[in-house]
Amino acid sequence: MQKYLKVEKRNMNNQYGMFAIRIGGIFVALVLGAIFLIFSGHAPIDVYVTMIDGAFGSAYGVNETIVKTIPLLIAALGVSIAFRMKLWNIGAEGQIYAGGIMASGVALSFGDLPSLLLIPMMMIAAFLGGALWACVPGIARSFWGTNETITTLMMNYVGILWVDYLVFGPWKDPKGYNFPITAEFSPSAFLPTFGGTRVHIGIVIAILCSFVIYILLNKTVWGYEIRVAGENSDVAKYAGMNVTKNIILTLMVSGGIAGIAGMTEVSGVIHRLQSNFSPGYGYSAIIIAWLARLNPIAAIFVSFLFGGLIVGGYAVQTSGLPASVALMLQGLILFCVLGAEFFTGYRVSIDKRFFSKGEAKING
Amino acid sequence: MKEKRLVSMKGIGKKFGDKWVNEQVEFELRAGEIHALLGENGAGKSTLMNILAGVYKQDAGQLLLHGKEAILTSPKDAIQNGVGMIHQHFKLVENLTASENIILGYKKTFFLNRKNISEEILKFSQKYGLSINPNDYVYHMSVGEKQRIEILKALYRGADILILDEPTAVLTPQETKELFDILRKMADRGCGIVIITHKMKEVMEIADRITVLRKGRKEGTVLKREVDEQRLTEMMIGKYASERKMKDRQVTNEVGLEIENVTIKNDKGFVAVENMSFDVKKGEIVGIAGISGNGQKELAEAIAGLREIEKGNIKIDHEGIKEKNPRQIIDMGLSYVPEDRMGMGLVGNMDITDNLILKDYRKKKARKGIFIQKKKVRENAKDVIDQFEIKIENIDAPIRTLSGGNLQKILLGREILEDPKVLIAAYPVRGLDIATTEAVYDLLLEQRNRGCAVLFISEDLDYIMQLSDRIVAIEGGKVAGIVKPDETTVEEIGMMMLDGQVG
Amino acid sequence: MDNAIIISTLSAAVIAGTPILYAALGEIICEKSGNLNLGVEGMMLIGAVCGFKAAVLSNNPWVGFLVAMLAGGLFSLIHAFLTITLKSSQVVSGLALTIFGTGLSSFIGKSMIGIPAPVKFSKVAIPILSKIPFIGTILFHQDVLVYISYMMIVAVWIYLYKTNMGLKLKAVGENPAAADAVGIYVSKIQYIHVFIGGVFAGAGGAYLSLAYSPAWLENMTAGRGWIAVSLVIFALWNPVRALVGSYIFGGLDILGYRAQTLGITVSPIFMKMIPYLFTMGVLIFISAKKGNRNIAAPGALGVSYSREER
Amino acid sequence: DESKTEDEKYKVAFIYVGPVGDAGWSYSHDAGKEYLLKEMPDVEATYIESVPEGSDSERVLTELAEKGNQIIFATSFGYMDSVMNVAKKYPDVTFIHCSGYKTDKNVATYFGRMYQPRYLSGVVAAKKTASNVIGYVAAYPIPEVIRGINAFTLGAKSVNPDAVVKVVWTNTWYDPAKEKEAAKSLLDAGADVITQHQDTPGPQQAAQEQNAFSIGYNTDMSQFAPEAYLTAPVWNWGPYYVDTVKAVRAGTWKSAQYWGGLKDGVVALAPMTDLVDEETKALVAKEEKKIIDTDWDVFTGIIKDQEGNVKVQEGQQLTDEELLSMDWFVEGVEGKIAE
Ligand SMILES: Nc1ncnc2c1ncn2[C@@H]1O[C@H](COP(=O)(O)OP(=O)(O)OP(=O)(O)O)[C@@H](O)[C@H]1O
Ligand SMILES: Nc1ncnc2c1ncn2[C@@H]1O[C@H](COP(=O)(O)OP(=O)(O)OP(=O)(O)O)[C@@H](O)[C@H]1O
Ligand SMILES: [Mg+2]
Ligand SMILES: [Mg+2]
Repeated sequence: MQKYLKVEKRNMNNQYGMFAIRIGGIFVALVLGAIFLIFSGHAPIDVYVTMIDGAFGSAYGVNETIVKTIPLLIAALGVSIAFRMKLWNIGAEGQIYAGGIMASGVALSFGDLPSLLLIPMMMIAAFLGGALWACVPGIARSFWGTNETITTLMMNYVGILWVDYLVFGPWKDPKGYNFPITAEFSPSAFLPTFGGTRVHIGIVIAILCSFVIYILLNKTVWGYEIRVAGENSDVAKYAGMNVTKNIILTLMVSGGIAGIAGMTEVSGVIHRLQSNFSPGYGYSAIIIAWLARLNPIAAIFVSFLFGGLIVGGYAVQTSGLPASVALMLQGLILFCVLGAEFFTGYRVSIDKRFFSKGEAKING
Repeated sequence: MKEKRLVSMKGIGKKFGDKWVNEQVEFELRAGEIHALLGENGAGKSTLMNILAGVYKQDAGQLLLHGKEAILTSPKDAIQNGVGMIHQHFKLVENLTASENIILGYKKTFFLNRKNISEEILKFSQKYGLSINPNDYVYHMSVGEKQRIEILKALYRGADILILDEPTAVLTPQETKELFDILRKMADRGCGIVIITHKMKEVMEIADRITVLRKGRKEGTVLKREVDEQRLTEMMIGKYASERKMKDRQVTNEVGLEIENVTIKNDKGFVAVENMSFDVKKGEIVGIAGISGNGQKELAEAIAGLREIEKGNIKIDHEGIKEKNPRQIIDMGLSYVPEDRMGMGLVGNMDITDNLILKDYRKKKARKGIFIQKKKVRENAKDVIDQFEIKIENIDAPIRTLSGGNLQKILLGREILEDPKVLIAAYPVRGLDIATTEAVYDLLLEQRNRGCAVLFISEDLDYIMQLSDRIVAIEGGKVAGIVKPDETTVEEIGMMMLDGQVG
Repeated sequence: MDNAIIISTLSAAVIAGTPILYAALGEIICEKSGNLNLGVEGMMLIGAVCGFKAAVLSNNPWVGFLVAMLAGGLFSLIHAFLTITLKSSQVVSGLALTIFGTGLSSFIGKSMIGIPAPVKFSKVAIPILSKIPFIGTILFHQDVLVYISYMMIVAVWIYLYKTNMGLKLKAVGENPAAADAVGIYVSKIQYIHVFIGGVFAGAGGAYLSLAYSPAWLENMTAGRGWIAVSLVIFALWNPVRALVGSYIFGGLDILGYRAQTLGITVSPIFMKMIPYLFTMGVLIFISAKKGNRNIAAPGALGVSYSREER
Repeated sequence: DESKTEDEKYKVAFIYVGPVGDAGWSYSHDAGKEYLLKEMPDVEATYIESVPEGSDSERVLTELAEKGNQIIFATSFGYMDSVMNVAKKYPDVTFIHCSGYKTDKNVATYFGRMYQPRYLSGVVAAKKTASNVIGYVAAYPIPEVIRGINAFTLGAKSVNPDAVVKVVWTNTWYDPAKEKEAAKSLLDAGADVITQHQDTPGPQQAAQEQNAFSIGYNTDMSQFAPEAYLTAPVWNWGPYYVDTVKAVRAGTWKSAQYWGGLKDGVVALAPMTDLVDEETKALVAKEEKKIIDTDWDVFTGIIKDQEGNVKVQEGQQLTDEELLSMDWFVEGVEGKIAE
């Protein structure tokens, strides 16, 4: 089959074409999903309408999607930085937890301080927490070449367990009937929200971060260095860059940003530290960063859509779809969007040589 | 004379993206002939041969193998039709042994009997007079050995159409001679051989017929005995390159680069350069003559601060570099054109602008505060493109797909624009066509005449003799002799390179 | 600690290590072809649920085991198609595979909830071997799937190092362009081995639902797929080292419980961290010692091959 | 809500922390939902499963309120803050939160005195054990689990003063293989009866494999270990759900902290299998009657802690508040409440 096709690389410069192909991918996903839904006894149109309506159909839905976007976007920005240097930081989840821990520590110890002081302190602490979490794999990678994919992954589990330790132990709310949660933060540790919604100032922070990181990566000396080092560390060394330092620094900044996602979550939404407070934002962030092609601005939109996918996933459950089907739809959409990327980079055509007139032909 | 036609390519066209890199090409290979394929960098030689080898699918035209039309969808198809290609960049699996590489994908038995196989391969290689050690891992091997493995690989698969893409670019004169002997023998057995090369001398030595490509189109096919070098060059580039003028140099006696009793280890921890001493004066080109793998790479990297100096010291402009990092050494005035263009000197996935500022992105001219002044450096890049006649279609595209010559110009351009005090040029013309080679050598001479201390590493003794003011012959990481070109002969230097004896 | 407790602890370590051993073996094979499949967790779940369902329907654990392997393999083909044919990012495709697999497995398993396995693999002592003091009970008083895993180690080892196919596989993973040039169908080899990886992951899942704790529960793999992925690096892509690694990991995993019964009072939460910290420590140690940047990773791991690329 | 026509169904919603397919906690609530649907055919019940306790729960609750549900049962402790927040915005919707402690005009809490059937199961275990070591596989050191362990131990001690209860913490609710391993480590440490506070049948399977006996949890787990299973303290939410829905519908409902016991049927001891002898069955029946019919409850003095300090004086009882925040082990428990 493949034999009769010709696959060629292309440089697609046509923005509309790229967009159309991706939309096509989503469309294919919806068709495949519909077939599956019909087979499992659900009405596809209803499901899709509920899904989109739940995520984007009302002011409330959009607000909630934005709430979801915040941690996804910040964490995705974090991992993008490392990915630019081809450092496979899949430890954003652990860095989120570490950031959450540090921010909570500050909130619980300095609850009396005014917001204006407390919130920046929490943010710095969260950054440091995430950075600390990432610097262990960073040091190992830069000095001994230890593969950071696995070390960052391992640090995820350790981070999650640390939160468990704290909420079951030293940070347990004394008035909480011994339940494993910390006391609620003082209101000055809450991120301000917009109107009566749950959308908090984190969205501003996140979008600001996107632009800052965009500039950092694309316009600055440091961004240039990490791009070069990411492409080829031998070239970087040849050009006199300090690759060792940059690996650690990049991973720390990457982790620090992800840590801020932990802070916005505990301070903006949950208002205390509790076990498992991140339902896998760190992993989703990897997918987002990738689909956005490591472009911080694109990440804003991808995160928003991804947030919608998650919010819509819960929404369809209200119309009787089990969580499993919602997850499958999400997986399907991801597959198709991923698959569609291929057609932005390659052109597939029929190999005409087989269909031209001629005598007996030989081939393999 | 009616010879068997092994290959005929008719009206071949191939495009990458929207650009046709082969157009209406006719090519024919007969049994028993050695057919040279010539053309400037980027003329489409490799592309044409890749079509023959099943790597690329042509967009137009027809291919006949052994007289029958063939549609090749993969290298496997080509192999089954007797085509074997030895690529410009070897296609060997580094951590397999020689024999494993040779039988790879060809043995049909379930189990792999390594002992039998290596005996078989040893016999097979002896039959063709290609000496190898079947149990040696490829990453241990010299370039020449790797090439022999590639040839054996093709022969083992019963190839009677053999394509060699710039096989001599990385070989020593001795190795080249051996290779040509082998090729001739094979042609005599009835194989058809295509050889791509940029070296006129070699073409005149080995080829029976010659096909010249120019900008993707065929310029003509001629019999060797009917042409001379000049005629070929004209066919390739449309004019004949003028003789190089060795402009007078600024005579100084001031030392630019000093190597003092230096010992350096290689990646595997063995001594690669031992107790080496020599110097390069300002305004002088010192050529390092030696078979590659005798410490040249390690020496160059040590000067650039990329490799630790175990003993001794290296001085640039009288200042020791031992405790300095690469950045500081660059700032001291060192420019380095490394042997491995894409692996060390350039970033394939970045555009030309980003590649040109690799060394001075921190300096005033490229930077403002923490920002890189992309606009300004992009303008500079345009100047460089003009100045060095770099052929590039889209200035913002990654340089990955540029031809070797253009890449080398980018690299050299960047290093020279620094106005270096010391310039190391390692194999700077490897794989470049005649015109570009001349251009590169002119640039080196220009640097020398400007007063730069140039260290020129090459395996091509003719060029070393032409260009250098002094020659350091090295063998086994040691200096075998320091001579002046007008006081010695190529043969004498060859002897020094081989056994370290001063003749 | 008396001998009996040591033996039973080590014997439990073997069992705890077996599902990750299966999955890790599969991932080794898959990664040897240059393809990184992070969807192991999803494939294991598919294996667990399909194996269980088939065992229930057929009333035969072997049918369950075979169906699990087939299901894991077929499921992995999604990843294969995306990454090999469509050249998508292997990392993202693997993550999506896990998401999809989690959903699909609970969908398939809806009717199986709360049903005990009607049949399962029970322990059988191997006649002579199980009499060997100490080792005998630990290694040879287990269920059949554990014995099969021993055989798989040997089989995979032979396959990788002693067969022609193993050689092709290594070539494809190290340098697909070189493999392509000698006429090996790179994508075919990759498809096959991604599939085999799925088969093994399916077997690992089935071990959980048919032997370890015979029942189907949603998300019952509880992160073991990820452990398997880490084990591959830990094992430096060598099946024999994967065996050792799996058992060490399995042992560390249960050590916390054993310690508690002996009155050791370290917080169980910290005990739970040990396997992860241990893996990290060993990885760092190995890489520091080897001083080799990519240790033994297949040269082209994670990169999609495309012939005309330059 | 008076404007509703007769044939429109009354809408009730549930949110679960785990998948319905966990065969444990969420499953038991879903069984209650099914019971409700059977008893009241004019009720329409929606559920949303696998809702994490972080930020998602608040949205899911809001969505359910928006969708016109009259009553929402939030079945995990971690939903507490979200329930309180959403309830403020939807004063007309009734929120019932399981296992929490915060209430409001339209927020009530509910929970079951699982410790009562646990006490009874302790009696069963202590009668059965020959080694006098009973293994307890426990999830997390939270008051509910600690209370269960204590009640179980008190039950065991009441009939067999030599019995000790060994505890192993797993720090998971839901990992069948690990929970099985924890049980195995207890068996290896000499236990011959295993009980659990876990959501999977792993420990049951371990007991069966090593020819020991087991006591389940959540739901009847007999089918997972038919040769080992003795009984299980189980949840039976159905009747409570029916009563609550009826009360809210009738307008008689008032916010309260509901904590039902054996008497109310919210918790029960599942039927004992034939592995339990008649004498024990009778004894259990007697104890059960005592709890249901008299003022006596499990935590009636004299009760000492692990160090031998008297925690409850002769004849006194722990208050609900003290029970809800329990963080110490009674005498006879072997193990530590991890810091
Ligand atoms: N895979 C590819 N993708 C895109 N462009 C390519 C690719 N391969 C070659 N080209 C372009 O096609 C043209 C011909 O390249 P080719 O390698 O055939 O030249 P060549 O004659 O072999 O040159 P050289 O002497 O430098 O080896 C060049 O302009 C090159 O940039
Ligand atoms: N390109 C290379 N340069 C230097 N050393 C190499 C290179 N490739 C492999 N080696 C070394 O050669 C040895 C064999 O490597 P290889 O990857 O073939 O092992 P293998 O056959 O996969 O066996 P194992 O699984 O036991 O590592 C290793 O010690 C490795 O470090
Ligand atoms: Mg070429
Ligand atoms: Mg290896």
